[in-house]
Amino acid sequence: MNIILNTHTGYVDVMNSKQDITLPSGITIDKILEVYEKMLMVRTLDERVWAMNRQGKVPIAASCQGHEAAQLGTLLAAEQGPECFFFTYYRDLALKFGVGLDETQIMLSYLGKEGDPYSNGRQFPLQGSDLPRNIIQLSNVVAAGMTQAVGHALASKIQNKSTVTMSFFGDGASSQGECHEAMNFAGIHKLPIIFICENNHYAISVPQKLQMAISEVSERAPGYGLEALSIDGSDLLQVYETMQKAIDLAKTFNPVLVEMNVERIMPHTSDDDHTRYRDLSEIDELTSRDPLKKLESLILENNLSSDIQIKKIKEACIERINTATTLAEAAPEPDTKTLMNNLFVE
Amino acid sequence: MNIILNTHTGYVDVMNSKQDITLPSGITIDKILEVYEKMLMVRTLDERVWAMNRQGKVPIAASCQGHEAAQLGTLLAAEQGPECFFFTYYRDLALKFGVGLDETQIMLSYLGKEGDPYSNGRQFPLQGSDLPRNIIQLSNVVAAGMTQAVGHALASKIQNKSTVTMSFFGDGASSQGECHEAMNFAGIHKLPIIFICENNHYAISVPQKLQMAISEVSERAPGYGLEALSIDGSDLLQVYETMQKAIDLAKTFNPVLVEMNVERIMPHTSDDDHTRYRDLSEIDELTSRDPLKKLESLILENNLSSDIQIKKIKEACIERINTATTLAEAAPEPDTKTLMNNLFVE
Amino acid sequence: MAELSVIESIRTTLWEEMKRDPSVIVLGEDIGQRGGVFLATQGFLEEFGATRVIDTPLAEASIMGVALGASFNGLRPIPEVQFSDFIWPGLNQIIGEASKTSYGSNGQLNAPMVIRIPYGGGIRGGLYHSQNVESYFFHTPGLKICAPSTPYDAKGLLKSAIRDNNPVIFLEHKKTYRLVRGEVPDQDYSIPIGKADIKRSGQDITVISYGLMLHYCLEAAKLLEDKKVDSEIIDLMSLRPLDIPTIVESVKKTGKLIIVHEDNITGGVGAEIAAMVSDLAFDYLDGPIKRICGPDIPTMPFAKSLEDAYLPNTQSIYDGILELSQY
Amino acid sequence: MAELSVIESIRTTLWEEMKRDPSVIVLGEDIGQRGGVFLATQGFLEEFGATRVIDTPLAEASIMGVALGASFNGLRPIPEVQFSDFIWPGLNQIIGEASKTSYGSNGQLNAPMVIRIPYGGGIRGGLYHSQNVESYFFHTPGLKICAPSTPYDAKGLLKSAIRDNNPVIFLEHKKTYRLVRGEVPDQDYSIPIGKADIKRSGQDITVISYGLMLHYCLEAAKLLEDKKVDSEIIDLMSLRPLDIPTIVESVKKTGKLIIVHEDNITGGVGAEIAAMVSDLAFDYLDGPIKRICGPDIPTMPFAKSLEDAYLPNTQSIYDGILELSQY
Ligand SMILES: Cc1ncc(C[n+]2csc(CCOP(=O)(O)OP(=O)(O)O)c2C)c(N)n1
Ligand SMILES: Cc1ncc(C[n+]2csc(CCOP(=O)(O)OP(=O)(O)O)c2C)c(N)n1
Ligand SMILES: [Mg+2]
Ligand SMILES: [Mg+2]
Repeated sequence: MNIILNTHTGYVDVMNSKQDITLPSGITIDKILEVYEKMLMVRTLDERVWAMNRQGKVPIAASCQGHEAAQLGTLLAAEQGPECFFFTYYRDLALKFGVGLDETQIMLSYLGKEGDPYSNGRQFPLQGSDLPRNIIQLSNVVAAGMTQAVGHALASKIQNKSTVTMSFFGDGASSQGECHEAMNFAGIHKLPIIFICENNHYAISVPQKLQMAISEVSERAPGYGLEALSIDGSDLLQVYETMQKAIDLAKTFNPVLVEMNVERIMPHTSDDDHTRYRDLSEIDELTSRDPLKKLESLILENNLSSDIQIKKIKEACIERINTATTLAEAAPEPDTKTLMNNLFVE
Repeated sequence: MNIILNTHTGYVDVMNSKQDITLPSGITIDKILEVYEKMLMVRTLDERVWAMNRQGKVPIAASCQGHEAAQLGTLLAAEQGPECFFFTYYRDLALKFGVGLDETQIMLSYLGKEGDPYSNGRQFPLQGSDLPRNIIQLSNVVAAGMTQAVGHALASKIQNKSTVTMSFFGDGASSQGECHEAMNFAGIHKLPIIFICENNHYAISVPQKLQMAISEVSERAPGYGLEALSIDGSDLLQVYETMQKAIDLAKTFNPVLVEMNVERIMPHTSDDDHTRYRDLSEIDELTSRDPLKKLESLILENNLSSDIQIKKIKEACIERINTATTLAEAAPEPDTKTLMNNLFVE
Repeated sequence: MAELSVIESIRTTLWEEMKRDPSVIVLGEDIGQRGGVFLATQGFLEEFGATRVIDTPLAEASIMGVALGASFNGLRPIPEVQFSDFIWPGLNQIIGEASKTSYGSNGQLNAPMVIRIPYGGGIRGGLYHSQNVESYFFHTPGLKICAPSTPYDAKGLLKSAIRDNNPVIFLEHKKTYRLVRGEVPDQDYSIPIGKADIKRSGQDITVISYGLMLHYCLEAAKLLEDKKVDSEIIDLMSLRPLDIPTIVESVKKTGKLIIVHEDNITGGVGAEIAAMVSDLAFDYLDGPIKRICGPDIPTMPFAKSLEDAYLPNTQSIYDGILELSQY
Repeated sequence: MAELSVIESIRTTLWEEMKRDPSVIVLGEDIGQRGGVFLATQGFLEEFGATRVIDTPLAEASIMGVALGASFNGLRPIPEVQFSDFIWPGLNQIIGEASKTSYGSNGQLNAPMVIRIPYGGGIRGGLYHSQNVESYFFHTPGLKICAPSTPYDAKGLLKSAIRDNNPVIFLEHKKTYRLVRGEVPDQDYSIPIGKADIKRSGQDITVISYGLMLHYCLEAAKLLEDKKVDSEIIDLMSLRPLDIPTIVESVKKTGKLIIVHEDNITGGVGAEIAAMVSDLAFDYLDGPIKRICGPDIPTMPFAKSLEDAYLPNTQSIYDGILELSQY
């Protein structure tokens, strides 16, 4: 058994007994607990910005609740190299936090304050790009990033860079013409790219059956010469193992379409009310596919940590987020003198 | 055996002997000879406008040589009802002639003269629409007509019209985002529509392998919940039988994708020179898949007509086209006073 | 007669027209069970059924293309773009196709469709939920464009648009949706497309605007009464056809012209108005033609400070009018 | 120094830049083995290989999107749109994305790409092979736009465009491709984007144009010497940034302004110039600002008679200058 040490919570003391869970290669218990802590941070942040929206402080929030394992599991695989580059979309708080953005930067972004690393308050929260951490998300236009991701992968291949590009999108995005064009181009040119469909079966209110006549987006992969993998995206370890496979394929120029079936636990955004279009019973059942709950069960059932330690981690998260919120709320808005800046680069 | 009578050539006299060809249901020898004459007219027209291009009289021509059986076979099936409506593209001279436009109207259109039934000289030849004959072809923008065709079919379904809409497109067009969106929409809403891909394996100079990673466009049909049929589009009877099936499916709200494999015998348009990008040997072999030759062989080998009669038909075609050309050349250009007309309707 | 907001006026007008004419359908993202993200079609699915209220796939090119094709076959479709910022994938069908329908078929075909576009900013929408897209359509022959600023005008123009046999772009300023309220008669009435409305008549200076900004112009004009500046405020209401006669006549009277819009200044609607006036009313001009418009950056940012800095407002309009009036 | 046509100048310039900088790639429909439908890239596939000369699928959105994405990752892509008329499916990536790259990421990202667009008419192209699309880009902050009229300018501007770190729309008038020939120095030189060129200096009247029409303006100016009208002809060369100082200075000198373009008049580039001048040079104007432009129909029809009737020509420009000069 590995020794558990988490620098934030220091819960090494409570690891009481051996356990016999078999973990996929490359994954340690440490790692799992590290991811758990990240997931908890993301969840807590997600809940916080939603609450701040209700207080009139955050104009808009798109919740990633339900998608966390898909994103953090992907990062877990990506960490093992080669270099990965991410074209994300707006429901990717877990990924954006996972790559290393801190909670204060995230709060600055939600509040549209000076210091927002994505666009310095020009765009919706966490929209623009975070180049130091290999993320581009230029716009809110659904599917527009997909052809760009393909171009990015093409440029890697042309320049013999070993980067794998990942393009994240939703089930709704699959209907866009650009999704088709992107996959077709990637298939023809055998690019080092992974298309990751976070299929939560809704595009705002439009259910999957009004979005497509098929039951899985990945059924389209053969039509583009792409490899297809379809999994439960709420299961961290399944995501991790699948993404290892996908990365192996992509880096040898076999483009892949990975479909991660997940649930959107919250309404589309803070502007939405999903009781307008979802049965209450359906909403109630969502928590059974909550990746955080699942990961917590995995940890507790296998004695990787204890209730008490988890409670401590939760408290630490809230603490960190409180501090971040205070800092961000105190931060100034972008100077109006910068309004016209950076329309062009030199 | 049927009695053969063709009003234009009156070649009933030479039908010398019985023959034992078995024809698909609904097809008579009459019909075959009628189609043959049409195909010959189309071929002769096609060659004539090309020649007139070389004389500097016709600014542009897109040849349909190689595609004739696909188009005329489709009409043969469509004639048997229900009403069909055609969203065509620019390589559809056979279809446009087949539905009843006469050779003089066609010549007026190629010359951009007053009386061009498609746009009265505003658009490229045979571009715009021929509403009396159920054809819309609004623009030259590849694939743009496909979503319109879907809308047309949707409107038929909503209004309980029993029309079947047909949307014609090329292998190149299959790459456009709108092709994807059109098929996806049709599949979801189970519309009375047939997508007909006239796959000649080239988009101008771009060969199929640079257009898609698959060997048949129809492989994409399952991804949209469409029925798929893939055939040799140079074989009139195969096209006819397939399109009967397709129409039966479409009219019962099972949208279909029919792929007709054909050859583009001529360069892309009169502006093109395909020796730049096709091997001479490849070009030489094209005639083996010439639908006109194939139909002629069928007729002669089965004694449906004779060499002499075919020669007569050919002469009659040339005669008709000569007359049409003379009339069209003598016709005036559109009056400049009409320049601003019809920007809007009342 | 009821007091309605702009969005309520649009909703009731759509409802009335769908009741009146069975060939009218609505289609777009989330317009069915959700009733539209701005609730313009709330309750429509229940009333008119899924054949006339179509929740489409997330694909603007097909929303526009399907609507256009349906308009060729007996229907009067009203496609909705969820936000103006997402219109780009649909432009091929609007600019490339719909606008050329009648001209390109020499009048055989026509496209009776109304494209509803919620647009504009001031709602913390940032770069992708605030854009002004009117100029792209304004430059396109074959389209008509409405851009009402009040609930009353919204109803009258929407009725005309739906009954028009040509493609009409119907621009709805998002910030006016709930902010602007006004009396809307219950009975059927329509306002002709292509006519501007003098919302305030005055002698000293002509101020032309539309949409949200029109209200700021009216506020500024009011405040300027203290300074004895008598402004004439023209609400374009339709951008295309543009009501040149009303504009020119006003400038001939006042001799001074300011155009106010939220859209980027360069190549905006204001440029055309200035060009027209500097040709047709040249001899009547007593001062330079001024424009108070959005600056040349993509659109207003998300941060409150920057959003405010982008937008023309009552104060900046007041200052502009005052300065020109003293020229 | 060689005498080249416009298309030859573009081809040799592209060739030189691809030789100079391995990060430059070209992509588009038929640009490889076919060498482009206008042969702008003839021989490139053989020289630079299929990794740098990419025959793309027939899909403009991805041509633009892929180019943009590649520009984020070390390359300088030059996508070609086969004809301007087919740009619509690509506008999402150009207007929606590329133009907002730097602004929307607060300067983190940039998009060094040049979008080559053969445009314009007079070649019997009809409604879908003749369109003028410049206004759509002209209204879009974050784009630069070049529209050269001569082989010399084409080379100098294309060099600047390729070396620029921002997205540049490069408009090539199809009719000038083979019609217009001129001396082009062999050595490397560039012309700054955003500077207009006074192609003929004169005292009486300022005439502003670009592209094909510029040549007709020069012809008209020549003919008007007989009438003792001394025209100053300004070739914009770049549409964005627009060289306001050069324009305003000229009008201050001549007092009279005509703008000539092939594009539809309403909301065209000429409108902005008129608006600018009627603000900044108001006191210097001795007459109304006139525009000689394409009328407001989709574009020029296919029939010779109608195509000719659409297009401004030497005679109509001559008449316009003469009339205004007598104002
Ligand atoms: C082109 C475009 N059209 C519409 C929208 C508005 N919109 C934002 S998100 C969304 C639904 C996206 O659904 P999906 O792709 O399934 O992702 P999810 O939100 O479910 O994760 C819509 C319609 C948009 N942003 N872009
Ligand atoms: C959107 C668009 N892009 C480019 C063109 C130019 N173009 C005309 S036809 C053509 C090739 C079409 O190939 P395909 O769809 O296979 O039809 P085919 O001509 O082979 O029958 C191209 C690129 C166009 N008309 N529209
Ligand atoms: Mg979804
Ligand atoms: Mg083809």
